[in-house]
Amino acid sequence: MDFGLSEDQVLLKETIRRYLGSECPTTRVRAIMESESGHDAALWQGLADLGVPGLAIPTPHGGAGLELLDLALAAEELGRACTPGPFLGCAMASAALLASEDSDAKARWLPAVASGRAIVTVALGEEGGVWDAAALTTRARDGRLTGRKLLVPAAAVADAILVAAQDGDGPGLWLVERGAPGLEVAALRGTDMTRRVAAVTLGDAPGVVVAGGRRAIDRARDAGLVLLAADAYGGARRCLDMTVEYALTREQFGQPIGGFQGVKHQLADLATELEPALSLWWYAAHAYDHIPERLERHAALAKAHLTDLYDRAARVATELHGGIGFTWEYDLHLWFRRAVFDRAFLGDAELHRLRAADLAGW
Amino acid sequence: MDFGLSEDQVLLKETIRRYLGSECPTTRVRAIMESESGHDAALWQGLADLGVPGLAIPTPHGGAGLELLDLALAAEELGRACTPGPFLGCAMASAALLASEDSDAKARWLPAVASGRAIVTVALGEEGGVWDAAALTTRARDGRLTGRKLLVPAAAVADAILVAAQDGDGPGLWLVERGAPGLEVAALRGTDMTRRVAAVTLGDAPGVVVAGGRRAIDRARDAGLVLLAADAYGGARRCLDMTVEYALTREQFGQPIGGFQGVKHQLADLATELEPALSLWWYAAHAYDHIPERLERHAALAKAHLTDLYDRAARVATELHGGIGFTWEYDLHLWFRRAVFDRAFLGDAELHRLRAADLAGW
Amino acid sequence: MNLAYSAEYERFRTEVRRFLGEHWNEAPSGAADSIADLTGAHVRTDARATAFRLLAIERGYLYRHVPRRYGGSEQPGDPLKSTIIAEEFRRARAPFEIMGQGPSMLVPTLLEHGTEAQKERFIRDTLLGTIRWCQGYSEPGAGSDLASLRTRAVLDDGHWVVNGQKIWTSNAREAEWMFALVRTEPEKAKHDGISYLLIEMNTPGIDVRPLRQMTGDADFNEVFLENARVPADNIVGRRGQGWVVSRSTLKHERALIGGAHLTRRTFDGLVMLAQAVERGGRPVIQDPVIRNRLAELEARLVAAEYHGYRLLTLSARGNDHGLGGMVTKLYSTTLGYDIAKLAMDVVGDRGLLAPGEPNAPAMGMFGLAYMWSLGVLIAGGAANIQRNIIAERGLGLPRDARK
Amino acid sequence: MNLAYSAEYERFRTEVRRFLGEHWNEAPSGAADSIADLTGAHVRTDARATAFRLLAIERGYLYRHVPRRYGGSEQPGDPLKSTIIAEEFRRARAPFEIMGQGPSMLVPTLLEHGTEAQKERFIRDTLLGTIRWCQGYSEPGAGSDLASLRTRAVLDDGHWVVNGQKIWTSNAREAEWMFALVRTEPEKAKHDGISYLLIEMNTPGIDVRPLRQMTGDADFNEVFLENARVPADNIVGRRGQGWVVSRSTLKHERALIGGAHLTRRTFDGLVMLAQAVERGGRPVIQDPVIRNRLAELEARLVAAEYHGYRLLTLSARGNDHGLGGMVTKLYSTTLGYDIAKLAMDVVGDRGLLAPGEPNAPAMGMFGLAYMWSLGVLIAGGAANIQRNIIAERGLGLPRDARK
Repeated sequence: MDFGLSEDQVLLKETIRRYLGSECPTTRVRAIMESESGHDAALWQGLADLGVPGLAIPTPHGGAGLELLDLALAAEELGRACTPGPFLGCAMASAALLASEDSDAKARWLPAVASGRAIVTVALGEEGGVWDAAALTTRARDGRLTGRKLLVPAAAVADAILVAAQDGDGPGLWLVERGAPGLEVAALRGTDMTRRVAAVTLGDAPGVVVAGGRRAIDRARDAGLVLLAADAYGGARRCLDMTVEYALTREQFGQPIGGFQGVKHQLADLATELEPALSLWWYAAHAYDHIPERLERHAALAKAHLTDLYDRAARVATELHGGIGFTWEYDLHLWFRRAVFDRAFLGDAELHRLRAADLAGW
Repeated sequence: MDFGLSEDQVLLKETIRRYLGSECPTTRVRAIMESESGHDAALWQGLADLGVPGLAIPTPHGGAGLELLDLALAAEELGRACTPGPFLGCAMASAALLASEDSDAKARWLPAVASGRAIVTVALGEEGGVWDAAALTTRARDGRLTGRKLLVPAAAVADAILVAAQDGDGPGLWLVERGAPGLEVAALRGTDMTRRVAAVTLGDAPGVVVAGGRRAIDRARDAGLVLLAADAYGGARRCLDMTVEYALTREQFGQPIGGFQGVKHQLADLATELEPALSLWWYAAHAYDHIPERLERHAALAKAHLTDLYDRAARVATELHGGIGFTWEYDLHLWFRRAVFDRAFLGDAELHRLRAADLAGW
Repeated sequence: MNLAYSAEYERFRTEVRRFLGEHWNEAPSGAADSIADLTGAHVRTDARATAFRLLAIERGYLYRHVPRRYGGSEQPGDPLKSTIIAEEFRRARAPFEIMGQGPSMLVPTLLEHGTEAQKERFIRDTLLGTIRWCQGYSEPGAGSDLASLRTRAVLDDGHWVVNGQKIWTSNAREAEWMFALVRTEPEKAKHDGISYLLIEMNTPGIDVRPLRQMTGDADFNEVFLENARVPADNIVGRRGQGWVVSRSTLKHERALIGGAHLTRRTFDGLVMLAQAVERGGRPVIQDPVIRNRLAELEARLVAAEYHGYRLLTLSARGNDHGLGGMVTKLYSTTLGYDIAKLAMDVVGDRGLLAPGEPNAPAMGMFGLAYMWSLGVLIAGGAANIQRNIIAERGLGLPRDARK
Repeated sequence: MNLAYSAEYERFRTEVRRFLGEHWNEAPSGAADSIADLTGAHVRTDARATAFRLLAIERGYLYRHVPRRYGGSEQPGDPLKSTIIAEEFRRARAPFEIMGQGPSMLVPTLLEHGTEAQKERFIRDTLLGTIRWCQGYSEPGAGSDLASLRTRAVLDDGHWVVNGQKIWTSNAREAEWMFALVRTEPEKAKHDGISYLLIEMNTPGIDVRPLRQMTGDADFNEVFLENARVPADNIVGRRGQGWVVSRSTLKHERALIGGAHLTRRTFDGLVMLAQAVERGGRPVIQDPVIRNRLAELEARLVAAEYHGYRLLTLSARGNDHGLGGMVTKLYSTTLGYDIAKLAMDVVGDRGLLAPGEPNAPAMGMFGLAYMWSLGVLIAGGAANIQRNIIAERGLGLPRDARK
């Protein structure tokens, strides 16, 4: 019985945190997010050199052979540092590929993702708040895909997109390569400028099926839910830390504002909610590899709860910072914006709570 | 344009407050609530002598000929003082009788209620959280009633009960007199010991129809909703006042606890929610007599909102009082218990919010 | 209690309407007017609008609290008439009193503390919008705590030489003048030693830089003052009394109904949004969780609306607003935030799209509103300051302990 | 991360099970065990239970941190083994360590500060439940603020003469002894001058009166002390050091998993309640508003459960709990309150029926739980005190300003 991080995991977090601290301060975050593509290949390659995209990819496919928990610890650090890039798309795509039986696709794409040579993402959500495999309207027929996907992460820089669609047998995943005829990727402007999304339109675009059934789609979604929860925790924690630090230095009425009980209690309440919430997503991440029957429900609970908390943390932080927290120059809004993404992507808190209730058999 | 109380209304409130202050301190509240019947005829007669039960009964029927707002102002004061008695049942019954076309019933019962000579109540709710006229299972046939009513206020001391039931034509109200054969009134133990409820079982009991259709039932319900909102406001305000006073006198760590910002902000938040909420129930009460097309929705909104606030006020008050607020001897729990009644009776906040949404045409 | 206006007031309303019909006959633009559209005519200061305002002042409709000799219409205080005028001008989309900090904050200050020369020079032009003002109170690190102001003014050869920095100055790019609080007696503590100065914005040494806020736009400015020389008699009130002078400004209440009116529009927009957006194949408005939250918000909104009428009635009767007046800001900003937050939940996944993005419901304007609702929580006295005021002045609790 | 126990610990669990099977073969009572039922066997102190406890101590299962010479089993600290023992004893409903303030608070205090004579006289009997204790800390007007204690003890002819009043003393009617904080040096300020005394409850001058709490029952007492004479050597630790002595007590952590376990049972009961209660002709559990709230609570409950495992792991690794340990109480009491409140909403209109009323769902026990959940919020350091501790010790924010 050991519900804690291993030494290697602590080291992994420290390594990523140190790397991002020196290579991705908020000045660079801002430069990347204000760039056309929102993607910095050098930064991503640096993370790939640390092994980040391949953490949960088995060693035969060029990864570190670790678990989703390790990947989620990386997500926590990326969230903490507000790091831009295609992490989420690649992680979800890897999860999907690992659940596929297509050894050619695995051999071709997993090592490329792990090494940072290729960016692969997943196109799941559709118009009308649809994120469930059973409700997809994108159609596959004879290796051709037709439909429209909204909110595809990192699609504009992706070498391949795993498209969730339905054919006569039900849902499955088809791989569409960059530049395929009939594939249109239209960048969308998002509130969170660190993780770009695009609308992907498929007009009879050629795709290769890589997984039949909904399992690969579900694995990608559940990995995504856990990683969003971890990102949210990292971001919320950072909001708390920034605000504590600000409250210790900023003076008002002749004393640090952190000495006012009103401020102290708001921060104490936030810390009280955040501290145990760590174990909620740790558990969901652990379940991904070890307790599959609990995964879906706990991933849903973790995503809903942590992204709600992130929103709250960003609000409390902004409010307690006062005017400066509302400026563009001050970094706080980077996390505020990121919280908006975490809350919305893959469906909001209510959607996942109602799913969790269904899955509990209530 | 005048959205405020008249001088008469202010005087009415003051008169009732003074009367209750001298005649119904919490020592008497406790004596009454610990008595078998929970009813003190002398106190009720005193209130009747002030005109309370007849405030909204027209003068030809022996009342003061005022409006529901005036009755609600009395309810606010009764709520503030946590006064025991059959006020709510009588008020709802009067509202129902006034909506009836039965001039005999009006002539017989309204003057009696107004003068305090008779107690009449309404039996509406049934098992399964049913409060809507259309869903009643109590049946009337040939002047005989069969069914079971839960949570009938003041039923054990009532001279007559207006029973909401359905016959072949739909819902209506039947008057059943005390001691009628087939009428069983079983007192229930309630959390709020100031307003007793009973289960009323009707086994082929004789009843006289006093109103056909659902209008009289709805008027009684809407009056009840507004009066509960007013009671809740009076009680919540009292919780706030008691806690402010306590915070000014109780010292901890060498200063009055009201000097701690944590306490100050909790009380300020409560005051901030309560102060505008006054206008919400004033408006609903005003609508009862002047803007009938807005009544149902705003009565539902007011009941839901004010009883939620009352619950919150009772919680904050109890928490800030610390140990003493948790004792039986200290009076605070009287309001805590009354808040439980206000929240539950006639259906809870969610039920009325969803009704309000329907009524808004959303 | 009577929500109708009496015959006297209804006659007054008819008179206002007739006046508007005769003198402002622009056709309303019709459906779907935005907030900007709504307020548009209010801020028009072209010749036609000015001519209209002069007429309306002559008739006693605008600037009723300002004496005629300074350009107002000098009417006895009557909150109901003021409300009727505001309602009818809004309905007709006619130029109303100029919004902004000149008429609302500077003019009352000058009326109370200004010299005769200052009154004559500034008030009339401010009321007509020919002089525009910005407010120079906030400084970096001194938001709610004006006692810690650092901008200094030193008297030198008949001029105040001003050095320092102001922040959150809206309209600084358009304004001709700024009214500002500066420290003139640095040896005095806190609130003492602050003076209230009128500073022309084209004074050499003044540099206005747009300040981007978190939404990405720059609706505010920073104003840098470096040896800006301001004539000595541009001080309002006595030297060192600027704190008192500026506080007197705040006593002049703004319209009591206007705030809830805008919140109502936002809320109605939210309901329409919930009717338009689909999730899982059906309109979000059919989701009981959303319906429940909408009804909870509407109860608070109705409370805010009639709370405004209650305060208006208190004013009309000459009574103080008491605790009721103190809670209004905190109540409405919290409500505004919660409405914006529910809107984010209504749009669901597409809430992550930025304002202006065509694929976002309502063009993503609710995301913008969400960020602004936070800004509003912060501005105008942060929530915790409001809570302290309510606790201390409203509930009579002790002042904070100080170290 | 590994939620399974290692082979070594699984062997240990098997060993514990075998022991229980051999020595405590009472059949579990089966379904629907109440909380009282759950803890029932734990508090049994009859001869059979005592014999069993002695055996269990001999085997090293109970009171592992207490030396053998005082009646404990003196085992090396091992939070995992402790957890396994607690789990298995609970499963078998076997007599466990005596609950209550004697073993949990007094024994650790004596071990740290007691004289040899005190240890020998009290510890063994306390562990076996033959001496029962109550705690005399709280006084009227001095809940969280022990510095303002007023009960006084004056040394007179080899005895402390104690005068004063204690409140919220649970078990005072049953206990043979009380450990109490009293002021022995009235001239010293605040925390100084308090001493820790052991007082026999049958001492003349002690009067125990039941204290009814808001639920209507009397689960607590007031204890009045009037010239109660306590032998001088019944002091624990040095005179005037009672504050330090009593604080050392609080360092001994209680089981980390137990709290969430009880909350889980309550929550599962709430789900069953929502399945059983109907509103508008269908089970409340089908209402999306309720489902949404249930799922929100369950996320917090799962967080609390695994937070317990995280802290247990920290203990097992010999690490400090840090901030994580400080928030546990506030988190779980708030969660408990919210669960109780949702239960009230689930029962809807019938929530107004009192506990024990047969017409109420679940006999109205959720109404009782609602009131208790408030009591728990208040007890054990009111929420605002907890927040201060978290802010100051956990987040490093400054201490409160004092007047």
